[in-house]
Amino acid sequence: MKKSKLSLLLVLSLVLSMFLAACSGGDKEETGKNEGKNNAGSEEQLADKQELNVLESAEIPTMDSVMGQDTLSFTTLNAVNEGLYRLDADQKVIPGVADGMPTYNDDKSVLTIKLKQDLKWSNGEPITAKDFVFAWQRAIDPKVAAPYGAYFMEGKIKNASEIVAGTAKLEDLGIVAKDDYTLEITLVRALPYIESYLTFPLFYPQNQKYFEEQGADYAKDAAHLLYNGPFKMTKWDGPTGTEWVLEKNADYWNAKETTLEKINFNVSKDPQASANAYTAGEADITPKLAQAAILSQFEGADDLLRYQEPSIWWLKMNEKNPALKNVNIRKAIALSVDKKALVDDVLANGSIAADFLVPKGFSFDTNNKDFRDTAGTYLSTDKEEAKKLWEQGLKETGLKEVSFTYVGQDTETSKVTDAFIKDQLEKNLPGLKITIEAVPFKIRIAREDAEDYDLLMGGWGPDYADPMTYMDLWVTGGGQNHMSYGNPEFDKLIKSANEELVATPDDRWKALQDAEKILLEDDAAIAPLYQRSVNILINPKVKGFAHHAFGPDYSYQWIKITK
Amino acid sequence: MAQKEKLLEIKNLKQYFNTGKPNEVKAVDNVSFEIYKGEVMGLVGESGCGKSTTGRTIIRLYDATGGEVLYNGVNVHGKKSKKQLKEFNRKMQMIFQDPYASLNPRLKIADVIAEGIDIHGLAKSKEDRMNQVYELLETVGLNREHANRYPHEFSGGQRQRIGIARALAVQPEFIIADEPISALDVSIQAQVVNLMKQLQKEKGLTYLFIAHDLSMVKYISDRIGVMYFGKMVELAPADVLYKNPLHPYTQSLLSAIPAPDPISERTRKRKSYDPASHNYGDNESIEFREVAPGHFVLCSEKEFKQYQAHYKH
Amino acid sequence: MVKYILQRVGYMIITLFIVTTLTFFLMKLIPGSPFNNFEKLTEVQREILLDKYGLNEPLPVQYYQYMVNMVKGDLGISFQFDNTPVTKLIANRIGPSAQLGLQAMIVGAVLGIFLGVIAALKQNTWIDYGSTFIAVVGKSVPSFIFAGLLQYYVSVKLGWLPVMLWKGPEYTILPTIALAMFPISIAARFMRTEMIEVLGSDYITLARAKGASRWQISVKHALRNALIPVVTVMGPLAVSLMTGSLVIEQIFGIPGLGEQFVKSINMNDYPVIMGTNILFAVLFVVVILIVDILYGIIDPRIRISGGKAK
Amino acid sequence: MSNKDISISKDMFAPAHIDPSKSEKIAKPSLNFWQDSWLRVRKNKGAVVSMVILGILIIMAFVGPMITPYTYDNQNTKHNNLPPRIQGIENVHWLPFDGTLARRDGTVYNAYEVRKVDAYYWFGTDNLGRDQFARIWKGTQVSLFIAFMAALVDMAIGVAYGAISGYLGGKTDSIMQRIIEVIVGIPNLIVVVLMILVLKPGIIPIIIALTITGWTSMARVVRAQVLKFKGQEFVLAAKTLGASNSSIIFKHMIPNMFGVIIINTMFSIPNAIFFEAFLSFIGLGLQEPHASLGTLVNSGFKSMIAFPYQMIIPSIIIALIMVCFNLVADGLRDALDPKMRD
Amino acid sequence: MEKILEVKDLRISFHTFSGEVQAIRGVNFDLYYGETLAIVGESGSGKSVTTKSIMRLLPENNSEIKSGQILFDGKDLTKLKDKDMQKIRGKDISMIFQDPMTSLNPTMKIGNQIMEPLIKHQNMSRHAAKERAIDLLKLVGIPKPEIRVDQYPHQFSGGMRQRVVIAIALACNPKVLIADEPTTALDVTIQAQILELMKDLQKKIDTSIIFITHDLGVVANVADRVAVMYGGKIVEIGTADEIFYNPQHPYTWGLISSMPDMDTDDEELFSIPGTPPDLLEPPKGDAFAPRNPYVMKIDLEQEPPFFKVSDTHYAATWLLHPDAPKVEPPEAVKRRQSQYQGTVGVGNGVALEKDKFPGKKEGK
Repeated sequence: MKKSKLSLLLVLSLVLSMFLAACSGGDKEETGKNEGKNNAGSEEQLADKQELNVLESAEIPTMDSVMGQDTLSFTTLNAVNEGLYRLDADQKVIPGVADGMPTYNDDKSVLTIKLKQDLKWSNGEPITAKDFVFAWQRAIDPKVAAPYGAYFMEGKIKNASEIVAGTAKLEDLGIVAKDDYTLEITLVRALPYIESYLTFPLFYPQNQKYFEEQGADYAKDAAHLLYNGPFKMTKWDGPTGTEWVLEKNADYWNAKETTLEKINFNVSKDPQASANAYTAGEADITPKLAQAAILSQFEGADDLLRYQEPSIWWLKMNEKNPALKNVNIRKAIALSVDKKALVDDVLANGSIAADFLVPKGFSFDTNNKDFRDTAGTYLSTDKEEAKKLWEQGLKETGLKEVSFTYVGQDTETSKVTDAFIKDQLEKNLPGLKITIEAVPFKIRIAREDAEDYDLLMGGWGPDYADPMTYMDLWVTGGGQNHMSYGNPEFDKLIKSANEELVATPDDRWKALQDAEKILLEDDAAIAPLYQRSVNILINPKVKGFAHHAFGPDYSYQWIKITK
Repeated sequence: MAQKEKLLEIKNLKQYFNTGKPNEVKAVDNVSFEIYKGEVMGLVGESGCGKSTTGRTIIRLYDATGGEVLYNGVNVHGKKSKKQLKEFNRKMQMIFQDPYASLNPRLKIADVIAEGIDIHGLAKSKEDRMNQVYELLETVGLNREHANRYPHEFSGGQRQRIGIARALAVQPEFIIADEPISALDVSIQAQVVNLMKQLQKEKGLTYLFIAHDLSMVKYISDRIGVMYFGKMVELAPADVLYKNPLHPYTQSLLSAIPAPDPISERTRKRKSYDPASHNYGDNESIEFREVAPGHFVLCSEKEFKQYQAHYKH
Repeated sequence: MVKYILQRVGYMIITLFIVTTLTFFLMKLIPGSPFNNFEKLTEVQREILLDKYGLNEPLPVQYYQYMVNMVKGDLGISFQFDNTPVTKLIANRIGPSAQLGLQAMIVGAVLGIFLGVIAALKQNTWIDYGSTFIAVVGKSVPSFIFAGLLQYYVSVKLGWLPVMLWKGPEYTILPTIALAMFPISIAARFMRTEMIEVLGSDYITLARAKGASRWQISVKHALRNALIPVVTVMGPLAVSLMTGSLVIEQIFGIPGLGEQFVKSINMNDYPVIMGTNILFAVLFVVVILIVDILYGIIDPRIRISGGKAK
Repeated sequence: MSNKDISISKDMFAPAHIDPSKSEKIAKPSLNFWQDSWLRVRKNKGAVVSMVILGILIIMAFVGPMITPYTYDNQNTKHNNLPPRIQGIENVHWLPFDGTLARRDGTVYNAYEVRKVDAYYWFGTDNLGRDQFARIWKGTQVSLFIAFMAALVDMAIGVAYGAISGYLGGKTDSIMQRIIEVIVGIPNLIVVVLMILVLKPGIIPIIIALTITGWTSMARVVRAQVLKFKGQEFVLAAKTLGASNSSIIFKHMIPNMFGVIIINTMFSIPNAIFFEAFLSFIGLGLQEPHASLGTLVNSGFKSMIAFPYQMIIPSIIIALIMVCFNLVADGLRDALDPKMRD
Repeated sequence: MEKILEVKDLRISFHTFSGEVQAIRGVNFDLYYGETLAIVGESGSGKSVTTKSIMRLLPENNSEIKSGQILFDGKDLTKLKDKDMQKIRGKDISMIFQDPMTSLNPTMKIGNQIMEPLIKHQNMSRHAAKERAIDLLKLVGIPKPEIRVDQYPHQFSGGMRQRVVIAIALACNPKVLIADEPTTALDVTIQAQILELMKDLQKKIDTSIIFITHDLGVVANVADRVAVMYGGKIVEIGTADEIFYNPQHPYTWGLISSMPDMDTDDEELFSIPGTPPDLLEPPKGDAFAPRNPYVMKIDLEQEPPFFKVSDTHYAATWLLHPDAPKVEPPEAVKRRQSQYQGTVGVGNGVALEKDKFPGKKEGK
């Protein structure tokens, strides 16, 4: 029949039109973007409108600084509130509410901090030492169940563990308001990284009176919050809100340094859509983009801001599995993945191959030298060696063929990485069979907790600026170990770094570097893969954008928009 | 009428649909009659009067709401074993109205006809089965080439003959013909009716012939029952019913049939029937009464007397 | 009719009950904890958290509690969004989803019916093929591809409309079009078939015999009768648009329910999953009921006899 | 007025002998249902062409992965994200097989030359350097398998359920219908998502998830048909002959429903493919390195602008499958629909 | 008497899956003012197609008028534009269909359906049209028309619906009314009522009727003249009395004698053997030949022309050729013929009818 012939023709034209659409893919892009580099010279003229449009990839789960547990909450809190200290653009600790750096007692276990006077909350109440005491006590109060409370305070702040265990009262927590403007903080023992530690939003102040007035409504939306930071939140509907607005806080003690008047945030979960919105000029800053395909379009452009963040991705090997109990097999696995191809070809987003555990550009010794510069590299890709070790390991375990369950995450990046690793392992280690199970994040965590995996793709970002945030994960029976790894020698080094060596930073440094060597070179407990890069698109006219290694991702307060 | 052997006795048969619901339908309401061996009993009435339902209830396509059907003195509707049921299925068969719907379009004619043979195991071998099929086809005026064809290749009249062959395959004694000709063209109707008549003679069959076409019913039937709204209103030998209809509904029905005769049509007077015209009192018992031998009418005692008084012999 | 509606409402309640029960227990099968950073909590904190949300109770007790609260209109508190009641979460998010779904439905129904009608009237002409083409394309290409192409070409390349977000009428245009492709194709296909069937019916021939013009025939006689079966498909379709728009919501950055729902699933946020699920189920049965009633309004045979609508 | 032809010889008026049986003869060749249907389908060129295309696609789904030198899961990251290039027509620039890509600023370059790759990937490569040609046909194979399995399971459950419900009628029917109403009342997206989460993603769970609510439409259709046939005279005839219930259902009813069953199945196959694509989008699709059309389209979508071919080719295959199944189903409906007969 | 409608050499084909079906193969007839012409034939004989083609209601996509003219009021209906045809439909020529259950729009009130042609053709206001609709309902014998006018078709019984259809058909006092098996779907008692109604109304509004049926009883009841169709052609045409009492075509013989006579008891009915021809491949010669017991060689070779029997009576059978052997018609026909002789002798109805329809029949 005639009709059908035509519908076939239509089908063909559909096909054709799709091809045409494909071919006309990259039309001419508007040029003339500002040539200047980010963060470069401040001589340029400021734009009349100091307003910024930012896309975020998620909603803000909470604005209660005590309950915060994700970087977006931290970033936003960091913009609208201020703790004792904050990080500047160079990751240096600078005073916030504190009036200068703390003074220590002899063994550095007690800190005394003076607060700036005349600082006010956005409702006019003065900011006093009591506000800190109140917030800290809330953070450790088991009834509040602050996600980071115990994690951050236990074993560090005096009596924190006892309070959690119920053997001490809240008032016994090692923080005391000596007077309205003097805080005394007692630690369990000296912490070398305590100053940067205190920049964490968990330690921000909260006004007890206001908190109690608001009751259950506290921090439920922009109107039920107090601000003491460079910005005030003028629009936010609560955790479901996909749009929020920050405006300059004229009452901030350092308001003169804030140029930006207004920041509009919107949530965009689709990376391509975010890039599109950026291209169309609807956004000045995109969320972090990891997709090589999207980034490849901006490779070399001024818009692309790329930097390594101190987050390491690795393969965990569960030693419950008899094959993985064998160190040669573990080593073979660690050596057989072509990390260079992984970062250059697969991820292709500026990430770097990780032959180490403690990331680059993250922690520095007393001479301000990067941890990495003085430590070695371990487990660099060596396929020949891997094969040899593999065969040796098989011989030792008496196995011929091995199959592993590989738990990965269901994100796009994870899926690609997992497929690549599977291919690498199976190709380079004969007799190995990998089954990938890509699961949502929560389930990955659950399986990790239950040690229900053989290989698991995981990663870690730092909670504070010290190698320890990576090292103490692996102590025998440690809370994050979850792979039945244990080495008394390693445990001993960690323990000493935490205790007796605190006073001698250089020895402590050495101990940590030795521990890393044991973990990776001797035991190959985990197979580090890469250190991740952050890629965001940022309008070249936006100057003074600062990013941080831990806690909040960014600081917006130094941003200037040029013409 | 000579005393004949009763083949089938229908006693107070009731068939209600949607019992207990507001839309209850009394499709067959207390109907009683007998069918004698070797006769053709006609059943007429308007659509929806319950004549088809009566036929289908008799052959157990529906379970009767009440009453009984005695076949050779045995109640058909009593609980029975599978074997007895099969036996009964062999003796009683049915021919259907719609020649297009009554044959399974997916089966070859041979399989349509042989279905009964297969179910009842009447064939000794495959060859025997086919021979029986061929014989049946020839009986109904078709030929053996037709056995391998599908129903849609046949005309209405041919299909109806295949339907007859299917019924005959199990060698029944009694056939219910449910409006077997009403879907056929005039010229074909005669073919089918002639065939049925001829078969009756040859095989000594008994028919219950259900139709709304009174002229054809009269032609083929020995006795005719008239149904109206689920009730049998009149039952009489065919000639008697036509010459001497007693019930006003029968009269109205007969008066409505147009005859292929322009002259008589010019003078024909139609009688209309109004059920209210009976003017039955509350306590009058309306029963099926024998006004003259073999001539039953549904009437009250008063009407009964009137009918008897005016009966034309 | 009243009795019929009451009966339907009865079935609805049973359906909802079963849906709720089923999801409740299914969810408990999903591995993983519902709380963020659960692994970073101390034992004591975990216990407190679990107690707070009643997750330490035996399943039947939890189930009973949930059902009791649900009847009271309390759908619990979200795990992922600190202390936010599920009802509030849903209330905040349903607006854009409903608007988008409704717009897509209206556009889809109107355009689809229009396409179907003209295709039927101009059967086997290029108009017919054109509308069939749109219908087939709408059905064959996943909506996220439409969304992506529209976003890139219309907004980024041509700059005619905003790329994303949900801030005003102009922001709704592209998502509506992307989402409407499917209902357009379904409505067009059904409408065409039904129209052709109706146009072949005796009463249309009679209408022609009365001297009615083509226009009168198609509008006054055919449309209404052809619409009856189409209405039945459009009902469930409307719900699936509301629930199925999550893809579109994600691409266009629309703060809707579907997007939140997927996130809740990934976060094991049981109360939100349950709440959204119940909402969808309620929507579904209500829409079906409305369709049935609508059916009655369009079709006088059902309206008067108040009989079955199936 | 009357005789137009005067010169008719008298002997023409002699009685002619006509074989009485001849009038009963059927001239047309005997055709069974399938032959007849095939003749009807054959008239519908769209359906025939669709069948041919489907046939090619199905053959390619099995042969395709074998005719390229690459396997669907073999990675060569050095060759990743290469556009399609085919020997012979690589110099025909209006065809999208010349190995060129466009940059963001619109300049077109030959990716093979720039990256010094001396190979031909007919449909290009993906981000891991896997051959898209092999992956697409493998994916077609998987998608078709999922769709056919889902459709078959739907059919098996739906036909059995519908037939039982309709045939038994009464209370049983009404309870069984209520059950269907409940199942239909559960939004299927939710069921599918929950099922996949509980069962872990994979081919079988996807099939289970698809069928768990998918069979209801078939059950409804079959039930309606059974109800229709229950009153049909050929079924009544079988009953009067003493046929058993199972013989009535299987011999008389189901063969007559083949049309609707096939059509329904034909429509449910593309729906399953579509749904699988959707599952991939929300991250619940197949596990790497396995591919289905859904996962391919989805991952192609993620690189839509940079490497459009990664999305467009699998999209075209999906669209082709959907369109062809729809056209075949339409053609079959026209051919098998009893309304169109006689 | 004046002709109101002339059908000349009409040939219509349908294009189907299997090929071209020649449904109408050269039909000629006239319709006179005020008469009722019955067209009789079995299914597939082409009677419905003929009338639908007069109304131009055949499906456009697969039917084709191969040749011929339909002259109405001096216009050839086959050549009219659709717009012009709309002005004729429902006003000058209207139609009643076979199945009252499906020929009314189920979602439209009865009143509106009746009002439609009134508003369309007579430019009535809605109010006036409604008044007229109520009158029409009263005219066709529907009780309580004021209430019924606002009801929907499903609230009416089959007979009542057919009355409504008649009311619609008669709304504009058409010159020609085509009734396509209007009583076939009805019970005999209802049929009788409808037939009476139609005859009644014909007298009142003086319209010509083409009445299609396969029921000879109905024909006898309503027709002034009868055309017998077989295999897409008219095989015999004449006044009712001529056809019933003096049929000439063996097919008419078969038809008449295959109906049982209520007054006599024949042992066996006369039956026409075989099945109607397949119009996909119409047989050479006389389409009826394969079923004709009196078949001659010429029947298999050549189509018979019309032979004049009387001024009003023509039949297309070679048996009327002077060279043809004399054959004995079936018993039932002979009985009727003798009856007819008697009637003519008496000189009532039939003679009068002859005056009414002067013999100007056109054969071929």
